[in-house]
Amino acid sequence: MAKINPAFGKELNKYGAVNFNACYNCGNCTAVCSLSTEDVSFPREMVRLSALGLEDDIKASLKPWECYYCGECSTHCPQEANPGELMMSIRRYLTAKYDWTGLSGLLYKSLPLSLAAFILTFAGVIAFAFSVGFELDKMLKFGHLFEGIAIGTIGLVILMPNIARMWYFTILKPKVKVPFMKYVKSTSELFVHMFTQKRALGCDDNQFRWLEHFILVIGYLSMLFTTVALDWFGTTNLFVIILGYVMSAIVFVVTVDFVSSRMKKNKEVSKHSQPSDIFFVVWLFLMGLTAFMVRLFIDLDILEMNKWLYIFHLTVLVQWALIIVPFGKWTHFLYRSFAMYFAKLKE
Amino acid sequence: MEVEIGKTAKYLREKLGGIPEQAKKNLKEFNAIKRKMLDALKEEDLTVKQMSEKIDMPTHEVLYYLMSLVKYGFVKTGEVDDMDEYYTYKLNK
Amino acid sequence: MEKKPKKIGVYICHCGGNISDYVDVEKVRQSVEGEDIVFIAKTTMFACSDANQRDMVEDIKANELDGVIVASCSPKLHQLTFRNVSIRADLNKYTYVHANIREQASWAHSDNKMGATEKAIHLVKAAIAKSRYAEALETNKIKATKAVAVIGAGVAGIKAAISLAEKDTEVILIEKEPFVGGRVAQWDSLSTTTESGKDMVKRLYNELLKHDNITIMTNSEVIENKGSVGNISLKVRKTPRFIKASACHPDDLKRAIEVCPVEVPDEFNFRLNNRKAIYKNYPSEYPQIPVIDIKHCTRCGECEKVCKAVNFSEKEEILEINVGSVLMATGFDSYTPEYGEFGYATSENVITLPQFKRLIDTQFDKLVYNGKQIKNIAYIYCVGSRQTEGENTYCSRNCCTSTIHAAVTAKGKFADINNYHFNRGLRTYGKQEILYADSLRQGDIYLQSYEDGLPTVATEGKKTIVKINDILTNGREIEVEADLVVLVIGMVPRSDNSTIGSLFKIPKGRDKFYNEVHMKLRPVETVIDGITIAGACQGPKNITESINSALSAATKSYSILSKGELETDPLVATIDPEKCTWCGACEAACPFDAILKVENGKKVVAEINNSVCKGCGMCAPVCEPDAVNLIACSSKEIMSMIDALV
Amino acid sequence: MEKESSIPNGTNSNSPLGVGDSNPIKNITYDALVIGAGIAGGEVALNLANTGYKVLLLDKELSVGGKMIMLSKVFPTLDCAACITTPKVSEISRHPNITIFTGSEVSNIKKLSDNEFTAKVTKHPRYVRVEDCTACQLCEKACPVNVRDQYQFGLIGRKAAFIPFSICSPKAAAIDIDNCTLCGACEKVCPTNCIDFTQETEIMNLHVKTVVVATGFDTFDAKKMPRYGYGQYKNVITALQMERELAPTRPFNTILRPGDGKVPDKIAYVLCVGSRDASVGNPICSQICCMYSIKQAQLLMGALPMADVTIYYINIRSFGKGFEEFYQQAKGMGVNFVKGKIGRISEKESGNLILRYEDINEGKLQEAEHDMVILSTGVLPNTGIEKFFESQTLTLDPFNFVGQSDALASPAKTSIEGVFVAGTATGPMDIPDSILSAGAASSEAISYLINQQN
Repeated sequence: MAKINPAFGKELNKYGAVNFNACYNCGNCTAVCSLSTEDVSFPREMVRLSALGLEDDIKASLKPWECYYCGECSTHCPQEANPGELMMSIRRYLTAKYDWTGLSGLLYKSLPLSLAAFILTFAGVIAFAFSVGFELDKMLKFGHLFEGIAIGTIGLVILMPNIARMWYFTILKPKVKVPFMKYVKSTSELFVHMFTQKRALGCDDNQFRWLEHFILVIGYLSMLFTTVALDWFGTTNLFVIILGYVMSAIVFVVTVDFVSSRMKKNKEVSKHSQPSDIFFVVWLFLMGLTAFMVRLFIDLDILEMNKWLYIFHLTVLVQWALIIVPFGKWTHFLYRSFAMYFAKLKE
Repeated sequence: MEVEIGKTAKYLREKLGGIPEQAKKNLKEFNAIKRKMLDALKEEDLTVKQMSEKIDMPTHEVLYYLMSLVKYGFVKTGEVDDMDEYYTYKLNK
Repeated sequence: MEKKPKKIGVYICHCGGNISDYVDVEKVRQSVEGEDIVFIAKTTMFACSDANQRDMVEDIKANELDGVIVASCSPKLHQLTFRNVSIRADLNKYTYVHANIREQASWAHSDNKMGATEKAIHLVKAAIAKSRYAEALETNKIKATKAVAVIGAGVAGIKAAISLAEKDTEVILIEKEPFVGGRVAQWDSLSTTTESGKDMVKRLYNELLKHDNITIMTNSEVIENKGSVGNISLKVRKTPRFIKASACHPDDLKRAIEVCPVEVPDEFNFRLNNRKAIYKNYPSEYPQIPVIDIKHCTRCGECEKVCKAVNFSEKEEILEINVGSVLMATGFDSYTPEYGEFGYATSENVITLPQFKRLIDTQFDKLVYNGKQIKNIAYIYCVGSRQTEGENTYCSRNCCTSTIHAAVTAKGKFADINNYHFNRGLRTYGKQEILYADSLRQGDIYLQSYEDGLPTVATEGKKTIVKINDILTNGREIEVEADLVVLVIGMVPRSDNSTIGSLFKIPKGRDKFYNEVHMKLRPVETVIDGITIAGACQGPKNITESINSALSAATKSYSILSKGELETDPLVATIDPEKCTWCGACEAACPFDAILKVENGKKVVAEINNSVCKGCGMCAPVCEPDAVNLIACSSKEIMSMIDALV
Repeated sequence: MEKESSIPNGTNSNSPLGVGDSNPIKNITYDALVIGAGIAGGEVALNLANTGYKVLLLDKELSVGGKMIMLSKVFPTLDCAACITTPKVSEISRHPNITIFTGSEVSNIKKLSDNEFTAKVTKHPRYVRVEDCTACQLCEKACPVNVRDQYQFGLIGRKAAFIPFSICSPKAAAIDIDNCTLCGACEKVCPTNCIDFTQETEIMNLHVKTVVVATGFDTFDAKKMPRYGYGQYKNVITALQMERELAPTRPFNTILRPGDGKVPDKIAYVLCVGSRDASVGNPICSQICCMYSIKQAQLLMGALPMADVTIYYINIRSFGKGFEEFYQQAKGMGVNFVKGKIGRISEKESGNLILRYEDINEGKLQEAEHDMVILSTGVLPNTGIEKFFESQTLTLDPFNFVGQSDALASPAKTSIEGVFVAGTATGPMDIPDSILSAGAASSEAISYLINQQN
């Protein structure tokens, strides 16, 4: 027995859903979607659940994560109901629901709040820089320390519990019985998807986008590893230095293309971009670019004269680590992979 | 200009200064295909598929020309195969 | 008797495979070409085609044929076509004989080709036998009255009346109710226009008034019908209004309504409220004179005291009118749900769509029903239409659109309402699809079932719960707690169709609506010559469709009468006064009241009224002394046909 | 056939071999001009003619009868379309008050005053003198050319000298000049010497009192939806093509799939191709596709008793008189109805087709294999008519059909007083509705003519 909640649509609209009520349930979206299968059919089911406002069913579903938003469903929707954008909005909604702090939801729904958070973190960085008297060494040292601590803390305090909540919504609450050994055996699925996003390859005409994305993920993870584990800014190892250059260059070059397509809104995927999508790519771009320049300035030995550059980089880093990673779009990276893993468990 | 009844095509041909190239080409092509098909059917009765292999032409075009030849009385439809799927076509003698 | 042997031509039609797929037409041709009177026997792909008709004319002229036979489809379809061929070939059209080898042979025996061919041969031989005796006959010419009675003053009737009047035709517009406008007058908001139903009726009524060749009769009913096309005489009973139009000031009339102590349920508002015994349905209603509902009036005299126009001495009148044609535009009834059908009459939260439409028309700001503010509305579609159990198997055509229009209007007018549509597959055909899309975009929710899983309505305390296994959500059971349940009731034939319809002997279809002769060839004519049908009395229609059919019917009625003269078939019964003993059996058997009892000087005998007789033959077999003879179906012809058949 | 010479105020333009005379522009006068000689235009012409008005009925095609004359049988009664159209067509072509111009176009329509319209009529040469042609088909036999037959929607060939189709009217040959090689073979065999290559385009000045637009509809071009593969996969055809395959004058004399001539046994109908689909620019419902598909399914079950027929639909719109019963009858005969719009079609090597759809009842994506697919293409407006009106604007509706100035109360009236509209020119409708709409247009036109006389 299910009860309808027509008010739910308004909630979803805040996460960016557009006109999905127009759906007359022809199923064309599911039929044109190249990722849809007999066992896992979407997006119409999600459109229907959203129109009826059956929230529990949406929360229990992993289907939103199975979609890689090629946009075919929206292009061919006879009612112009934007099923693709709805899937995207549900992902934002789910991200907010998985997040125990509730901050994700607030940031997604309110642009002023997001901006306030960015300003606050910026003020914090300035305050810190002031407190150490704008000494570059101290700032660099702290920056490096911050990276390690942030990764650990956010991972343990925010992301792990959120994954646990996702598991609760999608496996435990719907009473899916999974033998323990299956959890172990299926872990490979988790990592394969996390690092390759190979599922997106199934999207039609999407090979280039997948490749771009793949390079970006590898570049980003390597940059993270290079700066955090190999202390790129502090190292003298030539190999590490070059590695850092390459990786950060990859990140900002690839993101340029992402940003420009978001700006042009020419593809179905980017027609309805939300601020959170733009923050994500722009900050990624800034991360790559500022990291590259900081290291370049170090090598040219002119960073001392251009401390503002490092402060800028640190600001971007802090905002990235404290806003975008735990509460913003970054989490897709995790939830998608876990969704694949959980889907395997459900099989 | 006086034109003789029954010979007006000549008049138009002269007026236009010839025959449209496309029409000429099309007629030549049709005549060639017609000859090929009728020759093939002289040897044996054929289905569309067999004809397609024999004269190296896509099946949909074979069907189009073959049915046109049936319409014009050169070819006639024969028996259908055991599966009730494909008809054979033969010369209409 | 016979001077020289007849020469006839026989044409056997393939009907493009309809016949030739089952009947070996060539064999039929061969087996009849040797018959003595058959001069030509041919087969043809389409006998009715222009080319073949041309051939027939040439054959007849070149070979001086005396008659032709076409063996093809039902004579209903093409007898007329080939009679006209005969005329063009300078033959008398009654020498033409039709053989039906499609419906009677190929279609009826599609499983037995041999048998179908055999039967076709017999049928053609029977036609040849008839042709042997078929005589040239003259059509009867009668003068036609250039006047049309339009029955029903809904939008279809009004529009037909205007259209006829514009064509210099006298019109008598007869309306049973005291006011004109029919159903459309009951609606404020109409789909696809900003004009209200009432304004549309007002506009049309004002147009009616411009024509002085239109007589409007309200409160009037046809009670008798005599004669036939060209000369129809009708008796109309006119119930008085009991109010003299000229004598009174409108304010006094208003007071009269105020003081009336009687209250009866207001049918105009679908019994949502009460009205007085002296009433008008709405202020601008036409004619602009109130009426006294004499059935409910207690004759207390209160109204007389305040208004001089009230006049209880007015008497019922019976008027006789003569017209050449009758245009039926009597409209439809709304389906009345069974007791308890989706909670109808058992739950106080359940109303019908017409009631709901009146409700939203009459309320402002807040939607309140039974003192309760309405938030969630459940519409249940196809109530009384597309029934799997029940008589109404047809789709009522415009209820989907009508409901969505009401839902959109309600949502636009009242804040915070939710519309839930429990449908069986939306049928917003054509441009109406846009309305459906609008309703979806504004957030209406549609839940669908099939015929075998209809929604249920249950009352739990004060709540009304509607449940459905929604096929759009993988068949899941979904429930809605509704403040108001709106039953989308379909259109059904009017309950008084059996009285007025049988007065004119209009046949009804499977759906019990009036039936046209042929949906595509003659869509507004009935088998009764001179009687046309328009609007929803023929089947569910929306306003535009009703008007189209009304104008078509007007064109037909007009073209029948425009020449002032009519030809009628000479195929009628005749009475041999020598043999007739007047037993009255024929009179009783005649469905058209064409038989009169007359005294011819010597004795009492039956006589046929030629303009009424349809030549149906009902009288012939009941006549014991065998005094009835049917022209063109003489015993000689029939017996020879039987001989050929057996 | 004498029609063509009974033009008032004019000489017979087809007079043979008057070559060299520069044709002066003729003036012709009628009471009414009816543009489009389909079933609606024909009905209007008949109604007006029967009440005594002189009508010019004009069509750009070589035959009157419009789309209906090309159909097989018609729903829901399953009468053969020819049995209904041919007698009407014959009545129209014989009527003394009706003049028919086929292969003709009208332009520059101007309203001068209340009962005065002028227009330019362009009559394209047929290269055959219709009044002399006996439709003996000898020219057709003699002609060496073969081109795709437009009246069979390209399924089969025809000659360059040809009779458009067996029940066409006027039933006379025509020369397809674009494909003609001017060999003269047709002339040599013609027993009545009716072939005349000296004919030229004729321009006439037309004066009428009223105009009825009955220009009909167009169908959606399925090539605009590449995901259905029409044009690319040979076994994907349109419903109009199937209509020809089922018609009495069918091109293959049986049902064959055009890809390789196989007798199909798993046939699919894809509904709403180009209708109810904003993504291809046509959001409205075409009103007839459900029913004609159900009809074709029933006919196919009759023609191929072993075949499976499946109809993929969004909603079945069997709303008219007898339609719902007809739909139920199809279900009873074993036609499969599957709720779900087809998303994509792909072709297998065998020529069979894989249809991808969501079975809405199950909520699951499915793929089904069929050996022939029929696209039930939607109804679109026949665009461009408004361009021919010069002095006043003929307003169109948002979907580019001819606009109705008073859609509810006077559906046949347009934005120009004295110009009326009939049939599918105003929007999708079925045959009975077209005829009723034609009845309404006739009524309005007659009233208009009478009013102007008074």
